[in-house]
Amino acid sequence: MARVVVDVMLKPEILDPQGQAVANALPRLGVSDVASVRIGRRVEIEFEGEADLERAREIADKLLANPVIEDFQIKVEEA
Amino acid sequence: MARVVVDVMLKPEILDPQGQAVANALPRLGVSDVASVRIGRRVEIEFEGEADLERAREIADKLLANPVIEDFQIKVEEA
Amino acid sequence: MKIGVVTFPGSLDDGDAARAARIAGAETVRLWHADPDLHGVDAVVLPGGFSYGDYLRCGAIARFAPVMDSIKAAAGAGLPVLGICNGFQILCEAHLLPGALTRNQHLHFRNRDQWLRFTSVEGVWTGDYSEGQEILIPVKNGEGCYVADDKTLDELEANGQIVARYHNGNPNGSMRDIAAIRNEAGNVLGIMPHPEHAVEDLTGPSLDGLGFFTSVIKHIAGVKA
Amino acid sequence: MSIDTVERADSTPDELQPFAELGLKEDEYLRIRQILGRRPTQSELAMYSIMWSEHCSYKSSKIHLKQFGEKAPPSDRMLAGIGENAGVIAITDTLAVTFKVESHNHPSFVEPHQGAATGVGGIVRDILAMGARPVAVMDPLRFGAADHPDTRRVLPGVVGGIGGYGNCLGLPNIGGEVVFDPSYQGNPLVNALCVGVLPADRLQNKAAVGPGNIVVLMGAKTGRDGIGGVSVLASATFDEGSEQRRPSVQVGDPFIEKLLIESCLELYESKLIVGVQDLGGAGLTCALTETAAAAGTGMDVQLEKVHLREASMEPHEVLASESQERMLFIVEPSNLDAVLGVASVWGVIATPIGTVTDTGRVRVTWHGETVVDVPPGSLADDGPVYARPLREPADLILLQADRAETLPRPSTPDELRETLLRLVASPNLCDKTWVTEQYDRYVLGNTVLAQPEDSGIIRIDEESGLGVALSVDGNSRYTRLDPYEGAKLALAEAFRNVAVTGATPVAVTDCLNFGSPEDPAVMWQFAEAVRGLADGCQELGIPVTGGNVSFYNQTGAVAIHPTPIVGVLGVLDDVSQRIPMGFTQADDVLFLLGETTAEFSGSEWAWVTHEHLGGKPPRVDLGREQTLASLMQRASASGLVHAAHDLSDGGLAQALVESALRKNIGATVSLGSDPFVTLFSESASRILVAVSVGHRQAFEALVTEHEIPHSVIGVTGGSSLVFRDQFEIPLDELRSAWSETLPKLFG
Ligand SMILES: Nc1ncnc2c1ncn2[C@@H]1O[C@H](COP(=O)(O)OP(=O)(O)O)[C@@H](O)[C@H]1O
Ligand SMILES: [Mg+2]
Repeated sequence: MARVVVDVMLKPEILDPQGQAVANALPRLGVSDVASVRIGRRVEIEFEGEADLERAREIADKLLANPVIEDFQIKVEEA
Repeated sequence: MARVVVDVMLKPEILDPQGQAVANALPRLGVSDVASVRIGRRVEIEFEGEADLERAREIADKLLANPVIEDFQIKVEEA
Repeated sequence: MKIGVVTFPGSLDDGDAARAARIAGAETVRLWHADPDLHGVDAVVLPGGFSYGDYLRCGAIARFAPVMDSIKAAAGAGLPVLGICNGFQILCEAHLLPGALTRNQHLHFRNRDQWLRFTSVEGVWTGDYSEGQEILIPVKNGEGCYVADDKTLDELEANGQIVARYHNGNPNGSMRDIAAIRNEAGNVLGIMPHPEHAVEDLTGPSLDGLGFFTSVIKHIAGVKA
Repeated sequence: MSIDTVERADSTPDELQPFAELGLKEDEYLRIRQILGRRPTQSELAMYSIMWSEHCSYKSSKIHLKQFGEKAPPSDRMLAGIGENAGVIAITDTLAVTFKVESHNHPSFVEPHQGAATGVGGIVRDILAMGARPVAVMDPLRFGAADHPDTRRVLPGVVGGIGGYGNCLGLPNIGGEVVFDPSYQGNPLVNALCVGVLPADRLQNKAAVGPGNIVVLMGAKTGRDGIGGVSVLASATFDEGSEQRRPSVQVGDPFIEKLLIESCLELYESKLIVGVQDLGGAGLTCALTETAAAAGTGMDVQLEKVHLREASMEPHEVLASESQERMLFIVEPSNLDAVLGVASVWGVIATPIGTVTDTGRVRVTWHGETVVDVPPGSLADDGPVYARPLREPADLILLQADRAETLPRPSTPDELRETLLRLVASPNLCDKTWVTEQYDRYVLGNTVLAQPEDSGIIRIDEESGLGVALSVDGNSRYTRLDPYEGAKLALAEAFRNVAVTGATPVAVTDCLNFGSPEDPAVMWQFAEAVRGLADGCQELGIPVTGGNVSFYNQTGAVAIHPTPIVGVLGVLDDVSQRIPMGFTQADDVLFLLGETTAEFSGSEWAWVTHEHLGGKPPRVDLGREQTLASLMQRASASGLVHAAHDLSDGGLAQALVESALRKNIGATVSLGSDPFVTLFSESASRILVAVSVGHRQAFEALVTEHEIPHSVIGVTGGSSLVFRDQFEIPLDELRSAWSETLPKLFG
């Protein structure tokens, strides 16, 4: 078993209402030194055999990320 | 400016219908060697000054993750 | 007899909850999320909607509102609190009720008229119903799937804290078909479907939702008497 | 790169400008130079290119749309009409209603979820800008073939976007349409309608009156959303390394919009503002120039005060940004603090960005340098106007000659039964619950009827029971066959859907979705459709109060079917008298009102069984529609009718199925001498009515008094649809045929 992690984040120029809402809530927790919060998806793909980066990239591209508004990064994670 | 990343994932025993849906769609893309897919949240927090791990842990604990269903991991990310 | 309805930024069914309380015979008081003063109300409703956009997790941000500190304290002292939909989510996030509400298993928002069956009518919000009674009220949510670990679920069941279950189909995948639960003391109730949308012939599928409001009114009258 | 200022423009008159890339014609560009007496700055060029675009200027449609005003019956009920953000109709001495339908087709194809979501957001702000509280939305949708892979991508996204935004905003969705046709394959249509209610004396105005008044921008921060042409501007000439600054899609934040709604209503109630305009397409450019032009004033704007999402934005981008969830207010200086106070209670950003002047110029500075100095009317009102060439499509005569009435028809009971089941399961006629379950219909607690009823009905006064009924309709196959009659048929259907509930239709809105106006055949279809709709409204005596035009809905040279969507608004004095569509009890007598003739061209039957489109659409008789409407008003007021359902796509068969499945009450029906025609013809102006036995005579008398042809076709009851001497289908079998189609296709 091997794990590939795909991090999908909104492109920097795209509005991120989620991150915005969290950032706005922080002062109520007494936190004031945070400049910004962005929220995306973390996708963990477990392969049955070897971690297949190419495969994962294809999956990310077709299924996990919306290329119009999102970018993604892929990495193999050590078990 | 420094960035802390909080990865929030559903606990393993909690059903993840979104991950399931992706896993179910994979055979249609010709992918058959994936054992499972889990989808969680990736939260990027930019601090104005130094990356404050303790602060981030507190935010994660109180706000970003719900301990009933989720676990989280924190790391400082190099710029 | 005063029932308070809280408005958070993004609350949507606050007007409906107030209307239902009014139809049931209560005076209603609108409570504002940023104001910790409960204005002497005899019961509180946390209404449906998308507080703070329901971004991050439903109810996760709302629970930090100043009014919630007061509600938590008052609930501990026995104040009746009803959380409907988003209100239920907030109650769980605030640890006034156990468990959590997660994404519907089919991943869609779903709005339909839903049958529920009461499994326990102990507690201050359900006195006007009877055990085994079936009611038809609207359900509408994207994250209404109740989850908790087995131990919690067993305890809820053993204590009679599961108030109602989905009947004739589970609209969101909730564990053990849970639609509504209460705390041990019986004064805090969370329900995913919307009783406040079933209080008038013209606008709802039934009048079955009115009982929650009439129950608490009777309860309060009893306490005051 | 330095900013292109007015001063610089003066000193570099010959600098090449990418006007063509921005969609401006050379003569349009020369006119801009003439208006300004110099070359435009980069910001000004951006502003003109947007404001003079088809989308904002209506340059191809203007001369046709005039008819709506000219032919409209004079009415003192209309408090605001075409040209305002939305039309406003007084429905009592103190209450008014405003409604409008708008398209968001292109953004929804690029990014279905966000495109559709922001479509809802945009139309809601139009309603809000009139001073109204939005109370409901509707969503007429068109997709390519139901089983096409692209539809599988687009439809769930669109539906999720509409639901996600509307639900989060707390607006009940009370109706719409889901229509599949291959002509929309590369060009789905996402139209959105919003209706709002206001005390008549709270009507708002967009005019930026009163020199010295403050211009306040409220709502979301401004980012690089939807800056299409303008990035071309940046990359084409001035800035080499800007490829990555592609136009970005607009992403909506319904939570902010909800806060904006509550803030606006509080500002209106406290009379804290003198003018308001929403920011939609063309963003600040449109809001600034339209408000100044409407008042005949000018404006000085310090653009750097606008809160930005990205610090690196340049002035032309700030002016062109289509970031969502923003409103512009004109505020007297003495009220400024109160306005900012309201914003902060609700947690929205509000920023004074300029002042109203009496200069007749909109001047925009950026950190002290003047980047814009224009007469606002030249952008808002005096854009180019074209009388584009029109030509009847070359294939129309042949198309009309190819009549569906000559196609082979089913005749045996078994064939008829099979045809009926096939039709109810077809994507256009099947159950739309898969879609509509994703929409909240209950929020606000005033929804009296919603999908799948003929109209959505919203109670607007809890005391008196006053309510409004709304329906949106449009059959583009009919319009393809005859745009003039097709537009009238769309109007007739929406009108009838409102009327069957017992409501009195009072006003019309429309969204005209067409191909390229530069194609004379498309332009002809457009002109004919507008003429048909305007004539129809004149005949019915109800005005078009507003709407929207969407051109360029085509893939390559192939245009979509011409698709005028018509929305009709009706009034019910007491919503408790509304007539629902579903049979309510057994043993009611079924009346079929209207005349049925063999009309199959453009029908669902011809399409589903023969993939045929040809001939001429059904005849439309608006006088008959009106008579039916007054009959239904009388019947509802006197409580004579238990259920009524209009006949449209799929004919009587479909109407019976829908009325029976609503509450699971069957019927037994006689089909007369030609069962096929009786079941599947799509003749217009017909209604199926269920009346209790005790009211049969009274109702029959009323029908006769109205001189409406009618017949008693059967009775309700049982658990099947029984067609005497023909065939019978159990309701369970009907329900599975009807309801399994969309779940099978979309999961
Ligand atoms: N996209 C949609 N959103 C909301 N309601 C819809 C949608 N599509 C269809 N409906 C509803 O489903 C019902 C049936 O639609 P349709 O067959 O087009 O009605 P009709 O033919 O009477 O105009 C109507 O109540 C309509 O409002
Ligand atoms: Mg209809």
